[in-house]
Amino acid sequence: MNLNYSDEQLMLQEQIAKFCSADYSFDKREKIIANSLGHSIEIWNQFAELGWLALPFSEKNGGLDFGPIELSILFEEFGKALVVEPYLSTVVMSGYLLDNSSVDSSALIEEIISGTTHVSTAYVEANSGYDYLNPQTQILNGKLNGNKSIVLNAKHAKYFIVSASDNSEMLIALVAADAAGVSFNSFRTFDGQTCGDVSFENVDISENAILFKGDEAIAALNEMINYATLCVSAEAVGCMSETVKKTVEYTKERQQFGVPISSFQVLQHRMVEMFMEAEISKSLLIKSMLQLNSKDPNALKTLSSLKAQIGKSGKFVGQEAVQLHGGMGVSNEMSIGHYLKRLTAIDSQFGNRSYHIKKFMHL
Amino acid sequence: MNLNYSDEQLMLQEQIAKFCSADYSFDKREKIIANSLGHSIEIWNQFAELGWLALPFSEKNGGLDFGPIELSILFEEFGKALVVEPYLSTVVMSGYLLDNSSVDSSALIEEIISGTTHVSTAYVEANSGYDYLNPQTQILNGKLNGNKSIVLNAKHAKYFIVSASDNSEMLIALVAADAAGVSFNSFRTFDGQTCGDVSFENVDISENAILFKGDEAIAALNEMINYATLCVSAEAVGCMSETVKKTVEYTKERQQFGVPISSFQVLQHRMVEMFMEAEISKSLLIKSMLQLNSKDPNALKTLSSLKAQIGKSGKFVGQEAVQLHGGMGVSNEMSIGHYLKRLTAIDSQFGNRSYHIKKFMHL
Amino acid sequence: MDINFSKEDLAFRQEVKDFLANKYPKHVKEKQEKGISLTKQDMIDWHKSLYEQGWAGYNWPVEYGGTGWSPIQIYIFQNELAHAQCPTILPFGLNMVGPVIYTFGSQEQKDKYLPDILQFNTWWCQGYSEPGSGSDLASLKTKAVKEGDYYIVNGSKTWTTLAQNADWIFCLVRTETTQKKQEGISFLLIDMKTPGIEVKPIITIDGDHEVNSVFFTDVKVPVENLIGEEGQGWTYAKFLLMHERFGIAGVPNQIFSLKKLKEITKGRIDDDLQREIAEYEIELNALEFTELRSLAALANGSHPGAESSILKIKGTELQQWLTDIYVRSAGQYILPYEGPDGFDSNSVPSGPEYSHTAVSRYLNFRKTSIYGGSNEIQKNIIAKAILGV
Amino acid sequence: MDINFSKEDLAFRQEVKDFLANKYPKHVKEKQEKGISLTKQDMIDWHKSLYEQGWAGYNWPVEYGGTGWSPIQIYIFQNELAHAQCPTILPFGLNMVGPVIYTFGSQEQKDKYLPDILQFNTWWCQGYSEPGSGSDLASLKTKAVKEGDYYIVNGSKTWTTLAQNADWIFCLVRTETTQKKQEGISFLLIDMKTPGIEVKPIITIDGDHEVNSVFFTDVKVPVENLIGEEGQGWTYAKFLLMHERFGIAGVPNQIFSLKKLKEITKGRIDDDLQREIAEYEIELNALEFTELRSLAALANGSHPGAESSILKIKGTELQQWLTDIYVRSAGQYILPYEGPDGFDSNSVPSGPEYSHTAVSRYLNFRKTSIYGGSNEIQKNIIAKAILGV
Repeated sequence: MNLNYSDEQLMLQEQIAKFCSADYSFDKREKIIANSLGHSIEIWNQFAELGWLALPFSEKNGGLDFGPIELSILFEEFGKALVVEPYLSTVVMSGYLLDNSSVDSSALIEEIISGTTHVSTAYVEANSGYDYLNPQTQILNGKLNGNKSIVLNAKHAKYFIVSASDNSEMLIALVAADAAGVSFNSFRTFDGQTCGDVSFENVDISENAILFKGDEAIAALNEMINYATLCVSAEAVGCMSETVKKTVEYTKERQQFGVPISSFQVLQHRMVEMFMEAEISKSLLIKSMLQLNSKDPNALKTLSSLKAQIGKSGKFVGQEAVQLHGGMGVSNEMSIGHYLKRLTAIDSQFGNRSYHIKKFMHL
Repeated sequence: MNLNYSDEQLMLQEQIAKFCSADYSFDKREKIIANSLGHSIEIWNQFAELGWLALPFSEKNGGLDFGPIELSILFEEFGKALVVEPYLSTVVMSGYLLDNSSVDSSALIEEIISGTTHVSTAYVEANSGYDYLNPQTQILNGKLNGNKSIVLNAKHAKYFIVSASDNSEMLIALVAADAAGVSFNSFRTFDGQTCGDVSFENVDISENAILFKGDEAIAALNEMINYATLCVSAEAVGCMSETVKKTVEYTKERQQFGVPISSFQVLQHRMVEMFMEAEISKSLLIKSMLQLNSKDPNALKTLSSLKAQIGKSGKFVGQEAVQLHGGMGVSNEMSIGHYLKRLTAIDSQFGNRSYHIKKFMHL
Repeated sequence: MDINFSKEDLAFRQEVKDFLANKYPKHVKEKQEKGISLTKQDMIDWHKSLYEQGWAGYNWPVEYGGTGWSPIQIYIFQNELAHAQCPTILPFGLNMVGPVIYTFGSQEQKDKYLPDILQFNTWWCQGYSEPGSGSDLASLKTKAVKEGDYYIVNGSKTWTTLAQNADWIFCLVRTETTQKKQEGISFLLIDMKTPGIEVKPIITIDGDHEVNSVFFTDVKVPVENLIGEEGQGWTYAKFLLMHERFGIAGVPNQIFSLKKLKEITKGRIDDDLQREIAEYEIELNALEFTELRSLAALANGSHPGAESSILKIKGTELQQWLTDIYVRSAGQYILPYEGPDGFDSNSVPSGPEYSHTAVSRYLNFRKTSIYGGSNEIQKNIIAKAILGV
Repeated sequence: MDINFSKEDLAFRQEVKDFLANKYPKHVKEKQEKGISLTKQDMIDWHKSLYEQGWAGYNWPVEYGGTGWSPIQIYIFQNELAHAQCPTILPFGLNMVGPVIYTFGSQEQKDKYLPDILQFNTWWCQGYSEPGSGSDLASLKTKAVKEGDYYIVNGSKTWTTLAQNADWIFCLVRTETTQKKQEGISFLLIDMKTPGIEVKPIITIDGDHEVNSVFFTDVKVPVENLIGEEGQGWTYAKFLLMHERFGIAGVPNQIFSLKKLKEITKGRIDDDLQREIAEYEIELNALEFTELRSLAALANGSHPGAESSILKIKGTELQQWLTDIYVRSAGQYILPYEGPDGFDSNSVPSGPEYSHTAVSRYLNFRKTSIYGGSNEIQKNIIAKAILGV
């Protein structure tokens, strides 16, 4: 047993942390969100140059073949800086499906790695809740019909990866966003990102656009969600530790009754509780990424425990941070409320606390 | 709407409070518990003289015909002083069944009111949990057979009131404790009272010993449990308010770091939270006793909400009180831990928080 | 003791119901039911309908044009309004400055301000908090220096709710620098049209523009706008804070919101969610009866005291809990965000309708445990005033 | 990073398993499995079996007769012991005074005390708390006045665990009255047979006699029983408190206890209970890995620091939670009370077996958030040492 990052991992962490603190200030983030795109092409290109977009892809597809540990490192740092760029959607989610399909997607992956192309995975439907294995969307006779919800970064996707059913088994298909019959509405999300409703009406699907079929489709979708779950959990851990740090700093500066409010014992203990929540969440993150990395038989149970804990701890840390910031906590100008927003969003994604406790109980 | 006690009710409250503070000190209680009986005959006789043992009985049976409000007043004061005398068992539970049976029990009730006789109701079985409507105990061909658990004050009962089944309907029978075939083992309870396992082996039951049959038996048992639930809830409210009071007093006296520990903000807020829990519990107690009194259609739902709240608030108040007393809190010599014990016992009786939340949801 | 409403109370409730059925402005009603934001004029129409019914001063004594209702009547009134999904009755005039004026103001001030407050001819806002004075309100720095017939006011106020709509602001200002910070504070009424006042929006985390910063630069305020005595402002402020907490538990709105939540989640098999809703409901019942106990005490002649702090704390905790249950019951469909100008697409996102407002409400309600004296301050108050520690 | 045990660790684990299978005293094992209280001799037999295996000093360096195990090995060892339901290894000699003696004691003291500690020839107890000094330990008043070759000790200690069995007590005593209360404290070893010592039982709310008051009246203690320097006792005490917290989270025992609870509640339809157990299990997993992270840091050469306060707080919170779940899952069958002398009837009450011990354990565990530095004190430590506020 060895719980220390390797030198390579430490270097990666340092690189990301340095980038975020130098090039991703909260003010800059606010400007990025305010632009019509909702994220920054410039930043995305920097990600490409730094090689981050290649991180999880297999070597045969031009990637670095990094796994759960490195992704967790990346997302923990992203969480600290509240990065809004659609790494999760394009690289982790769509990337996983493209990289692991038996259909050769190396050209498209090359575009992703170079930063020129976004791909979004459309697997949620308006009535699906967290059950993504029973899509109402259908592919029959080479035609795709159906509606998808909460498609992350839909607006910028050159392709959609779509889950569907042919009435006997599950299919996962790659569809060009500009194909005839594809339309979408894009929405801002409350945490500074974008998502969309995407409709498919009699869209032609050729046989070689089917990335996965049947059990393989189910396995790929499950595995993709697992990776995404780990990533947002790591992001939440980053959000939490940064939130605690900022709250401690704020209370040291903020004076009331002639003293810094950090001198009030009630606030001190509250911050200690926040700190402990962040720490125990981090513990489950480490356990989870290591078990996923070593393909431990308990890995999925641990992953559900992590996501469940994140839901509870994230809410506590985020809410208390706002409370301890007082009026400033509810002001949109301050970063602190945005951590609460992102933590709230993360709990809702890929199964919330309640969902994962049930999963934990049945695994 | 009028939420003020009547003058008569205020007088009753004052009388009980005066008695408890003058004649029921914690030291005296400890001596009462230590004696072999587990309660005080002298105190019981005083209850009789003060007329309290007559309180809930109907006038036709020599009682005062007082209802939920007066019983709540009595038990709230009992809770403050941690009274261990078996009022609940003899007067409330057995008393209700005797008073409401169509079989004339006026002679036995007279004995109860005069303080000479105890009667215990045996309705729990080893495997029944909180479901008391499906007894395994049977009455067939005039013979009672079965085993009852957690029979309060079993040791001193001259009679048992026993729930049973004749394989087609429920029966409630009155059985002399010295009848052939009746045997029992008595145990101290952790909250300073006593209970017993009672066995019935081929005990003769005459037709006029059957107090209730069928739907009437079910209704009587339900109603008896409702009364008992209200009483212990009122007792818990008394326990809580006294616990808060004692904790505030203790923290004002206890010096650490050169100051009374009541000056620490964390402890102040904790006591405020304890106080609030006691207050909202009291609110539901008032709502509940009034609704039971006016036979409001929502009375049972409110009663379940009260018992559920008592479970949560009582635990919080009791545990925090011990914690704030530090080492003294876990010392058996101090009263404070005994409030925690009684509050813990009360949650377990007549359905705990979990049970009553479910009941609340389905009513 | 009697839990039932008296015959008179029941008749009164019917009267309120009749008003709501017949005289509650239809256009306001429609918007409220559809969840559409109200305009300033809608709010004025709503308040004027109450005035025309004679109910604007629902918590005022009869001599100042109020109803003189008993606490139980006020409770019934508020319940019925919440049940009918009426807009909030804005507190700034009716619950805050109004009672201060009729309690501490001069006859001229009463004559000048009270009728307009009742008729909602003037929209008031509250100038209490400052950037440096939140929980420590008494440390406020906005200065008012007397020069002839005027006070010259300089400084700034913050978190000023709906200042963008306001005609008048009532302010705590420092007229003297004293040893004890609670002294030297005065209570001043200021016309928002006076030169030198600037209102800047503060956007809150739910994206809304509800609160503002208000800046005062050499603002000339006639001395006759001073309430009571110079330097006694803190006394009036405390009086007002007590009144502000009346009804702050927000029980009627929560009952309504709970009812909707139960409809939304009906038949869903999330046992834990259903159970949590029951747990919430139990505590809400407890809070409601705690408020009734306090109303009963008021009706018995006692003054609102530190008990109102319990209602503030528990009320806001439960409100926040409820908005959180809404968020969690909506799952991932909470993500698309409807800003103050609607969705940034012409279409409404998929997913259940309530999911589109769940997060905004959740975020908006974070403030409730901060404003009106943060819950931490309320606990300090209870510790001192009730527990005596 | 690697989550798996190394080959060496696995071999080590097997070694521990073998010991438990073959050399763990049978009579102790039987009593443990049946839940029968151990006698003093049982405890001695248990510790001696560890000594004979060479494992008594499981957390001691090799040079003092310890195993020199890595933190991970200690973790494995403790886990296996808990899994086999072994008795606690008493901390007073091995975890507390032992490390103080080998770190700060003289060669003579090491020679005199350490072998007996390892062999469990002497039973130690801890003289820290006093009636007036709980959380504020440094305010202790027990006095030791030097007269010739002796200290004359007067005062009293309280909450002294198992003092009734102890041969020796290590005490913090005041040798000087100083400005700063942390100064002037010394660390003294006292033979319990010395005249003038009186031990009086304290019965705790679970009915047990585990702790005591210890009174000192003119007790003559040879000066050579002083550890280190006079006046430096506070330094040694802090060192010891850090070590005391090692393993205080009690994870292995909780894992075992959880396993039993799951067996007990298997198949029961209380959804909410099952869910709560899952919630508990998740937090226990988190705590376990938090402890592993801190062990990894230790193995990397860092010293136990304020992080151990997290383990203390979370560990005791979870232990208390677990005992509470036991109580609630047993319903009303918790009522009959088995005192230290058994039930006061010859029969065992009806109801599930675990219900008879549930409340005693629940009540017994209330102390864990109070002793060893209350959880409030731990939070103060974290606030200061980690958050810097």
